[in-house]
Amino acid sequence: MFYRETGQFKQSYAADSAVFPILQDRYGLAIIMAIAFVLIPMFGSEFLLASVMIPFLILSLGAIGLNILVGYTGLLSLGTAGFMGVGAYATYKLSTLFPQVNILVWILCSGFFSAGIGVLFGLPSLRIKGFYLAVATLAAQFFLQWCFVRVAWLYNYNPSGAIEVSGRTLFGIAITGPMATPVNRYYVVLGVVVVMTLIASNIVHGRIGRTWMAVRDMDIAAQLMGIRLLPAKLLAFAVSSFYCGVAGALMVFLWLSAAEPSAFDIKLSFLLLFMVIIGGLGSLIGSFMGAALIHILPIVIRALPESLGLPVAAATVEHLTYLIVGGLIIFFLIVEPHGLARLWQITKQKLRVWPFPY
Amino acid sequence: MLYNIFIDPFVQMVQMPDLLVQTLWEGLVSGVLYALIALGFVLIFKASGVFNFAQGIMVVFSALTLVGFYAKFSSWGFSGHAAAFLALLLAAGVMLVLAMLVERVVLRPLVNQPDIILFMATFGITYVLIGFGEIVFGGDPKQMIANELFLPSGSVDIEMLGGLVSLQKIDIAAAVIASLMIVGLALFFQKTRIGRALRAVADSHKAALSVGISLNQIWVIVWFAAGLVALVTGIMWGARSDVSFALEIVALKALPVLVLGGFTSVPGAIVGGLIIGIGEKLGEFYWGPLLGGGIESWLAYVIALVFLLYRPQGLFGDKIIERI
Amino acid sequence: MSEPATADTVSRQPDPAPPILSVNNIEVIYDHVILVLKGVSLTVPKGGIVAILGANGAGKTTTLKAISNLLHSERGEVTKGSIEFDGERIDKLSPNELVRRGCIQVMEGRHCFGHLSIEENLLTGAFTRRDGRAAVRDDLEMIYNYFPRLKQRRNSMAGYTSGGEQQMCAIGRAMMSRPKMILLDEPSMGLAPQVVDEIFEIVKDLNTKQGVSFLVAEQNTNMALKYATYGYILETGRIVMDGVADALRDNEDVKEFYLGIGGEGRKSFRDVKSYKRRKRWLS
Amino acid sequence: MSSTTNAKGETLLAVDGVSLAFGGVKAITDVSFDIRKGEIRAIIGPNGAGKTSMLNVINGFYHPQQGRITYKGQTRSRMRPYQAASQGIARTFQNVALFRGMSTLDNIMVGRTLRMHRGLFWQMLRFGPAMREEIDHRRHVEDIIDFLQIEAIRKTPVGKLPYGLQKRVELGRALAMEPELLLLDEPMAGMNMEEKEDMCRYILDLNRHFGTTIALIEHDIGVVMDLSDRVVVLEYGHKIADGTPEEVKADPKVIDAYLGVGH
Amino acid sequence: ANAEDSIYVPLFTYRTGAFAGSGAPIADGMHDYLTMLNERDGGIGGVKLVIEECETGYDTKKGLECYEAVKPKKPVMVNPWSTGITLPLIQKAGVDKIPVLSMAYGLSASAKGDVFPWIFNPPATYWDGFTQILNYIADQEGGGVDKLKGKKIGYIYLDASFGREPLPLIEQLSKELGFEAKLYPVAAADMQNQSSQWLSVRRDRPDYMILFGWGALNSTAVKEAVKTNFPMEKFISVWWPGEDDVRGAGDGAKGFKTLNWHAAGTDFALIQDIQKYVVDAGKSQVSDKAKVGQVLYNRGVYNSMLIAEAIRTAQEVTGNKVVTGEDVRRGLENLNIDEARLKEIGLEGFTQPLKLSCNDHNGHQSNFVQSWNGTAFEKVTDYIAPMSDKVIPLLDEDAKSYAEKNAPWPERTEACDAS
Ligand SMILES: Nc1ncnc2c1ncn2[C@@H]1O[C@H](COP(=O)(O)OP(=O)(O)OP(=O)(O)O)[C@@H](O)[C@H]1O
Ligand SMILES: Nc1ncnc2c1ncn2[C@@H]1O[C@H](COP(=O)(O)OP(=O)(O)OP(=O)(O)O)[C@@H](O)[C@H]1O
Ligand SMILES: CC(C)C[C@H](N)C(=O)O
Ligand SMILES: [Mg+2]
Ligand SMILES: [Mg+2]
Repeated sequence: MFYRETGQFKQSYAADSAVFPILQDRYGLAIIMAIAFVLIPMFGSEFLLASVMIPFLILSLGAIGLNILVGYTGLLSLGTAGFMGVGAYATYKLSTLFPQVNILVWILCSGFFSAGIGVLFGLPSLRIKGFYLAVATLAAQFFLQWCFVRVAWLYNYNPSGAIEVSGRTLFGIAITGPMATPVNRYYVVLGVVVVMTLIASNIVHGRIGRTWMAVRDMDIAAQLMGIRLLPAKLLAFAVSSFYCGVAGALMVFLWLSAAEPSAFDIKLSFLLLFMVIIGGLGSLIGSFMGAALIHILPIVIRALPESLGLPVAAATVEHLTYLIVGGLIIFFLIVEPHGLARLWQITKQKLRVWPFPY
Repeated sequence: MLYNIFIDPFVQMVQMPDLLVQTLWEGLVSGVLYALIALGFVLIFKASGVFNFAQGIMVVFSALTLVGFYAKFSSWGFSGHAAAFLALLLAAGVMLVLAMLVERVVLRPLVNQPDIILFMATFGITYVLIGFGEIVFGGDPKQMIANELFLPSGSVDIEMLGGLVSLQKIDIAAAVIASLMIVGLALFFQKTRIGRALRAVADSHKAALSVGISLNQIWVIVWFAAGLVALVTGIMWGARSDVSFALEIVALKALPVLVLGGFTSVPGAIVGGLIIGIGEKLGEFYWGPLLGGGIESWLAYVIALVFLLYRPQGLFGDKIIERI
Repeated sequence: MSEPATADTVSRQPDPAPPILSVNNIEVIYDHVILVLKGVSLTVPKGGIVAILGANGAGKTTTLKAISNLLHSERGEVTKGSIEFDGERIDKLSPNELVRRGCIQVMEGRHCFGHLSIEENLLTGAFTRRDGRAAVRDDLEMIYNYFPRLKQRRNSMAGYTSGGEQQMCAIGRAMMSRPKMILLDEPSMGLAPQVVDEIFEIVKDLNTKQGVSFLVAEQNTNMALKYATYGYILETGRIVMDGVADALRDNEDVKEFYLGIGGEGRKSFRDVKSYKRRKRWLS
Repeated sequence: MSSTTNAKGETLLAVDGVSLAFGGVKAITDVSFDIRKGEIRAIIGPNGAGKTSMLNVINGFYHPQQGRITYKGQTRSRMRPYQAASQGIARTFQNVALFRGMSTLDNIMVGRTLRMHRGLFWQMLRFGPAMREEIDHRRHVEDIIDFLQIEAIRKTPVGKLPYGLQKRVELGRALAMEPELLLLDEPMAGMNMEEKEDMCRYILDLNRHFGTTIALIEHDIGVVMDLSDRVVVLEYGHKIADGTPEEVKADPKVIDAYLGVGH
Repeated sequence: ANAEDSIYVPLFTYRTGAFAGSGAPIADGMHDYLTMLNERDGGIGGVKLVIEECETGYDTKKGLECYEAVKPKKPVMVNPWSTGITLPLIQKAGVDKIPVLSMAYGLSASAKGDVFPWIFNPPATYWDGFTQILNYIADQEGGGVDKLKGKKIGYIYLDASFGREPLPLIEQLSKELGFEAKLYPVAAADMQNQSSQWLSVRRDRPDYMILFGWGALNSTAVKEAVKTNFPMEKFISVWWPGEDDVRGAGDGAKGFKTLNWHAAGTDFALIQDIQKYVVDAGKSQVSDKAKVGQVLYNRGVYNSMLIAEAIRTAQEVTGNKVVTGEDVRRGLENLNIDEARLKEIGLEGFTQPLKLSCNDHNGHQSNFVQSWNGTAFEKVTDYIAPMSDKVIPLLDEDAKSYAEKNAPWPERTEACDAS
């Protein structure tokens, strides 16, 4: 009833190919932005900012990166955490070698390093497909993680083998290290994520995005349309890894503030992949939804018994969390296999025809 | 440097042949154990095109069930071989129930969905099994009831090549049991009507449905078979270390094996397992120290990758059909 | 499998014969939102050949899938109406049970098992059968007789065979289940004219010799009406016209829009005028 | 311009002694024929005769073991599909090969890929040059959508379209490439009379108004006879006849192998 | 329940995941002791303790989440129970004013109170532990560190920050003392699959093996050692294996040794009290009553004793009853558990006295070696001192380099209580 596009006519192709052609969607987006930029920092607790929102945004960024590869280009990858690690270690090295340059610059630059590594490990994708490719990218995952452990130069020969984040500022405001308040860190992360999401959205809605999707949907036909597979796939690897790299750098520098190689273990790769799938392959909004489901939901469930005043042991809560999250994943898949984003779309479609059933 | 890479390892092999034999044997044993895990994956992949993320946790879960039943029996004063085998039977029963539940609750509503969606669903299953398993069995490691199941312990020490090669009896048993299982399963799926139906289902759910193949029945069968394989895997791995949730990660070891052998091939699992097992032990043992050790963690994948570049569908996998 | 002898006589007079299949006023919705069939009813008499005609997207395939219960796997569902086969409600049965009872569908677009050889493909059709290997062998031979081309390619992987070969394989595979009724979705698509003839001859053959009933969704109206006894015309999810095949063939509208024969006989495709738009019966 | 004069045009593509085998299966054996600029050339033959394979050879998806192909004066025995595309060969497929996850509009826009040049940087910004380019090409695509009368399904994901419309979108996608040579593999399979008529009209219009050369595989003999200037007939990978529709139709070998007596 | 009259003590535990086998007994020990104080004494100094577990699964990210979750409730200290979680907390502690007690784990250099005012890792660092094992080996070889010369010593370890912690020390000492070190890293994913490492052990034939493992790594290492026929008397671990880790290897494991600084068993008044007030009252989560008194359970008890004593000392030093994190930091720096105090607590003979100070946040305590006899660990040596002359300078250096690498590392501003 309220969600109708009636009466909104597109006068130009530009307006018609806007990412959010429907007015109500644009309002929705504006409201979300207002909440993210104003409400949450104003009223959110430190816990909400530091343990819910920052990780959520960073994971979403990683998921967007992976989605470009898996969802848009159809290349299954399990090396995501490795590529994230490249970003993190690159930032660490760069920022310790050139401490005078602003950390944010290095965080963004680190993406280029992981993009390079991503391209390298993307080379086999021309020949190897599907789950086979997924397992081939595991080679990247394990090799990179091994490097993070073995190549002491990468972590400046710290005895703990971990990388530590020192305090750095942006315009005189601490954004990393112990002095950076969650609000500051949140704004930096939010800013980076919003800008990069916008860019990703631009890319996937343009020629390059179409090229990727064509390769995904039917690579043979794409070839016969004049698309060269290898460059297209490698570009996807590069862009995807760039995003993952930045996400990895953010993860260490603005979330964990110290990281061992195991922060980039295979579990993270799987989790990101699952975020992408449950959120919706080939959907940027889906990446956020997936990250929310897999990162925020368990936190909420964990917090439930306490806020209800139920005396449940921590371990039991954890067990139940697993049980419930697992159940919910299956439930959502059955309701809508194409992910939360699609579920949302269908809901909107129903809204559009409401109150009639179809 | 070059000497260290190209010559020294071989000199070592010749100088200490007993160690070479031992290394090969260890590789063989791990290969067989990897193959066992891979087999679980292959069964399900073959029949539903599903890459079963839950295989690892199924290994843990089945082993815990077995040990759990036995513990219950012995707390009632009933222990020994008979109790152990009864527990084994019950654990198998639990795997059957699990197979039926998975089919009913997860697979049936998701029929004809893309592979990756089903893959995701198995991740849901993993979480459920972790949560459920930890509630029921608790997180602490348990001892595998190897003796009660007539699994041998101790070792056979063979003097040869101027040294001592020691073969663990449990490893020998693992190799024998795994080979038997693999041969049995290969025959079952190759020689029976079900086998063909299985491959048909893997090819296309839709078409299989249309010719009247009962997906439900097929799925219960393969998930049950995979559950049994998981149980055996759990017993074997559990006897080598402990039965705990840490065992779940060994499932990762099966991935390169799968790629190498091909996702759909039972013999592929064993050949792939052996290549990976032996390759990774040799690599780690002779070349690992050059790189600071621990190269095992990625060597298997690199070996698999190299093979894949030659055969994108794995050594024995079904050919990937590219036509328009 | 039963009563092959009498089928021939019955098939010529559809009305009095007891229906083997009756579809009553079904509605189908995809994805919970897209309404595709808006109340479709049809009957197939025992031993009959019935054709469903209609433009692209009219809902022919959907109708057939609703009957064979394959809709479920595409997130479609029958929300209204009922379907009876052989006197029993079948809307809740699994496709596999339906095949067991003798109703099988040949899907549009072939759907052969690409990684199985042609022969294995055919054998999967016999999955529900319990009458022993020998009988299956015999039927296999029968199919090779019908489609000699398949015999030549029996050991090729179906994924590598040509479109036409796959179509034959799909039809042969369905026949392997020894059905009482076959739902054929666009059997002639992509087949050489000669083979189209053959296939319809085979349909007729099975129909007369073995009493198999057919429900055929077909674009090749000419062919369909030649072999069918009765026809339904479907437009955007509704039956807009039905009748005995011969009557339909004589209908002016059908002639013009489905057979391409205007008032003055067959026209060349070169002369088709671009302004001609079909009139819609309903909607 | 009438099509008969077209048929006298120079040779656009010549296939010379091409043989192609897959393992033991000989799909094409020593086939030669040519396609002249501006003509509609039909390829017919029984199922499995090697027609589709022939198209695959022409646009570089299969590499023949023997023989040469001359296109626009350049002779080659091997090329990559994207090269064929960039030289102006477009095609549709027997089994619809659309990009199922994308909308009709996007599918057709993919056909413009080769003509769009703004790089990653501008794509990232989207505003400015990339947007302008996008809109230019969108305009072109809208013309095609108009021409094929598929305005209503512009934003629908193609996977959900009925078969006939999918075929039409596929044609649109090929047209977006503004090809010189258009290969159509059974464009009318699974269509009813009216839809076939529409399709014929599109093909003829293309041929007449844009001078596009067309190679057409089709099993509907009526269509083939009415539309094509010349017909080549394959059987079991061999060429058994080549000539005008009338000649071919009367050829006893063709009747025997393909048409059957009824036609 | 975060009222004005209670002290909030969160416990980071892991009863799930791959390391639950080691994590659960420790969690029980910690929890039960504190519960007992509540039950028996009504808390500490009359103030009730609010004890809350947060499940980390030994996962750094979850650990940080726990930290953020407990932070608003004003915890008086946190116990991460993972070196991986400790590392990021080292940076946050000073800002959030929450002391971190990483008992015998974490960053060895954090023993330096002047650089790390908020981090405490008593009673010994990993570096101390490593040198104690070396000292023990030297004793076995006849005494004197010069006996280590020419020896081949294998080091098998969890390839994470924990196991890697001693590597710089090993590098240094092997040069200085002239022994040859062989490294056998075990990746977490390969914990249960160590055959390659032990094959190499067979080849290298080290004279001694040193183990720094955790969770299933320990049990698998012991089993593999038995299989490899490595002489068990020469296989010595840092203090983390428990009985359950060894039992599975059967009789072959007899003679396996670990370091320890406290006794096992239940023959202590305090542990009796725990049994009475908590375990028998059904307020404990132990799966099996027999686990009370095992090595890792008692390790948890020891950890909680430090917590309790720190709070008590803080109450004494500051005069506040309801103490804050800042107070407890001072409490820890003034911690002085002497024999008399141990007796009062009910842990006479359980362990050695411990005294911390402003500069020394560790104590660098001596440890003894215990040997597995098939059913239990037996103490087989006296307390062995670490090579402080080697360790302390290295620690200083490392602490300095940490501060440099993390510049600007805050100067210590917290005043020292003269004592
Ligand atoms: N899985 C689906 N989800 C949503 N809509 C669908 C789905 N399948 C079909 N439809 C829609 O249902 C309508 C009827 O399709 P159907 O395939 O039944 O037509 P048809 O008569 O068989 O056409 P054709 O002759 O092209 O095969 C079409 O408009 C189509 O877009
Ligand atoms: N990639 C391939 N691998 C193996 N055999 C192939 C391959 N492609 C085609 N063939 C075989 O080559 C022969 C010719 O196939 P093609 O698809 O060209 O036939 P067609 O003339 O297009 O037939 P239809 O009219 O049925 O589409 C067939 O027998 C087919 O099985
Ligand atoms: C905290 C310890 C009990 C576990 C492990 N030794 C570590 O330092 O991480
Ligand atoms: Mg249809
Ligand atoms: Mg063809």
